Amino acid sequence: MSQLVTSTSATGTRATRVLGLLAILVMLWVVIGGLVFTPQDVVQGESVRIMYVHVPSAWIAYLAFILTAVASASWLIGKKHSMGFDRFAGASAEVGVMFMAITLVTGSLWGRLTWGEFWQWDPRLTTTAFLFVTYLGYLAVRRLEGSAEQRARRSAIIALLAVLEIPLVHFSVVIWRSLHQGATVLNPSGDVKLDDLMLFTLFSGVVGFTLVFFWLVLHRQRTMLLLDVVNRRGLDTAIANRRAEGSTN
Amino acid sequence: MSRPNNGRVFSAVLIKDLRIEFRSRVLMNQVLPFAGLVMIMFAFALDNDDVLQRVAGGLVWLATLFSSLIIIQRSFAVEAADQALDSLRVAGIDLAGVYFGKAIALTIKLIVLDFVLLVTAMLLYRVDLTGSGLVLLVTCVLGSTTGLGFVGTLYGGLTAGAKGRETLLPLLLLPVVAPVLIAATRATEAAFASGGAQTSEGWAWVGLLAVFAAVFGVGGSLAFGPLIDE
Amino acid sequence: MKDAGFIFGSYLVTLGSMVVFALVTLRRGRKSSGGVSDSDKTWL
Amino acid sequence: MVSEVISFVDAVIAYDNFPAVAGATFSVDSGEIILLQGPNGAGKTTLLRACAGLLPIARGNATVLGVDLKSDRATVRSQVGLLGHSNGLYQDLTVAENIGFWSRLVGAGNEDIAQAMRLMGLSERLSAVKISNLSAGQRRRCALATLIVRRARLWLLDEPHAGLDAQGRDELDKTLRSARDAGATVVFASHEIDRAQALATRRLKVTSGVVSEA
Repeated sequence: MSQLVTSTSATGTRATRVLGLLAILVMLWVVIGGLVFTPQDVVQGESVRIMYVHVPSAWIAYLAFILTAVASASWLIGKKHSMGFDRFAGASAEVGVMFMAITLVTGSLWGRLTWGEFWQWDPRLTTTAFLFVTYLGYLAVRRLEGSAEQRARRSAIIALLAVLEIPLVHFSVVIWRSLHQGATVLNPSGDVKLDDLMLFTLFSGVVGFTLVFFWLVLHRQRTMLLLDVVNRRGLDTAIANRRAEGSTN
Repeated sequence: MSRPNNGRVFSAVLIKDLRIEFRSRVLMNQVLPFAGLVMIMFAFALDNDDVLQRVAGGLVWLATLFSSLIIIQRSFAVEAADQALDSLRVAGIDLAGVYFGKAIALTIKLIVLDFVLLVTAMLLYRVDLTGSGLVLLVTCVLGSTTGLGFVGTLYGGLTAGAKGRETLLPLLLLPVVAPVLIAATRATEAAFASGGAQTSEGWAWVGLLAVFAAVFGVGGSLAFGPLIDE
Repeated sequence: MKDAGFIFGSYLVTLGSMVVFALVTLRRGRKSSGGVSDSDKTWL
Repeated sequence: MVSEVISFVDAVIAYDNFPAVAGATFSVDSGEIILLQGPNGAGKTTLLRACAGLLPIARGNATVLGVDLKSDRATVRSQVGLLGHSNGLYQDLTVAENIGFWSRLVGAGNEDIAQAMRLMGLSERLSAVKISNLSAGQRRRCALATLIVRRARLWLLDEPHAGLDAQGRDELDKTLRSARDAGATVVFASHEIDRAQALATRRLKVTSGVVSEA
């Protein structure tokens, strides 16, 4: 076997393996703690257990989109337009969209148990749904054809426009509901009394999901870099071929 | 060669776009009938005079959004057909001027569209309009069509010539214009006094429309050039 | 446990998506890393 | 005044992973009329679009009118006129309106419009006809007229003779020569070998993405 095969994980390093191991351990605790050790809630009953995965995934999704915006702005402002920022923005948005999907699914399962309905036109839920669709659009823009720089510029601008859009959507949805529906707004975590163990589990969830997030983004970003390099190599070969063709004619 | 200035580019593009519409009459002969048809279909689907009266505002703005998608596509199909957009890019002219020219042309078309839709709603859905309601309604139409014109031109330019633009444009545009749909609907309901709404309630929503138009007017003029650039 | 389906379901969805995303990413990375020399892998 | 209008050194221009121009090293001086010669798919169109600042340079170096194409394509664009395979005209507008649109964009006057139309042999009668009702050759002339009102310093023409009748070709050649006399530089691709060679002051051969002196 040649040297190329020696590294078992192409995008992995010792650091990511440690990170991954830590993530698995923490997640194990979150699952066991969330499903077994923690007590049920006085008001919500067993359904409070969904909180331990729902709340962290929402939190991480928002973190992901903030990081996408920061990386996009860095790409635009930076004189060198470093493609690393672009790859990070893309990787973070992809992972963020996944966490947002998890948030929506677990949230509606929890809602079915608590409210008796999968969906409520609550401002927070509605904004979250819009955020999800907006970043699906962002990912679609990343897939548009064009040069690498063009793709980076377009998607960076779309990411920053999303930052303009989200507060406007949220604000309008908030007053849309408050003017007409009065106080039917349900606060998803408002009436929960968390004891120490429950708080600790929720906190571990946030930590564990953050570890998972960074592990995924690191690997995704490196995969993108590998693909860029492969493409660049492909271009080099193509240039050499075409030059040879052009000189012999 | 003199460096072209903004105002000249703006007026040239605005006049050009309106003239093309005047010649081809796509809005007149295709979009307006489509929008009117949608209003009639709503009546079939809901089949209840009281409900129609109550939701008339929402239906008008829903029909506006869907029709605006067609108008926006058309506005950039004209540029892409003979690759005039390439000529505009090469010309090195100020693209913010192009942006405002196309946006205002789009706004004017949307105003015509909304005028027809609102009149249709008043006739078909039997809504009433008071004097103060009319003032509110006109302001609301101006605010929301300006906002839609800005956002539509921005995302229309991005998707012009792209693969799958027919589906990409709605995916990008509809979430962004949700505030316009909400605010314009509420303001129109206030103007129509649907469900006992007060005219005064509508003005707060018009404020939101103005903020939206201002934000995307500024953001769009900065973003449009880099977005359509190759 | 009451409502076990919903609760286990939400854990399954969460962990499942993470694992699938991780596996797909690792596989894509491994597939394209064959033609890339270690000097281009800035993280090594 | 830059005497070297175009300078390419080992420049590569690629679409995704296809190097349409794989290696271009050449320079063009002010006042030249350059003919790009080569078979279809050799990279002539790509080269012209890159010179107009429409395409990024993937490898190597390229300057046009003294401006680096890698860092500042926007400045290049304001000083060149590109006529591609498409004419860039609005089908629903008349000849006069299309030319008028461009003259308004760049701040040219009515005399400029009249002169451009006269130079391209577009009669008064034609000026009020919609582009969609014109023949291919007439559209071509109209497109060239829009370039004339823009008073570009560098003219990049892709198959300008295509679709023109004999008279139109003569007029085009005359226009290009007078543009050159007025200080413009012309780079064009053409399959009208005899006519093009008579017009050109120098030729460049483009073969499979490689540009060399003919």
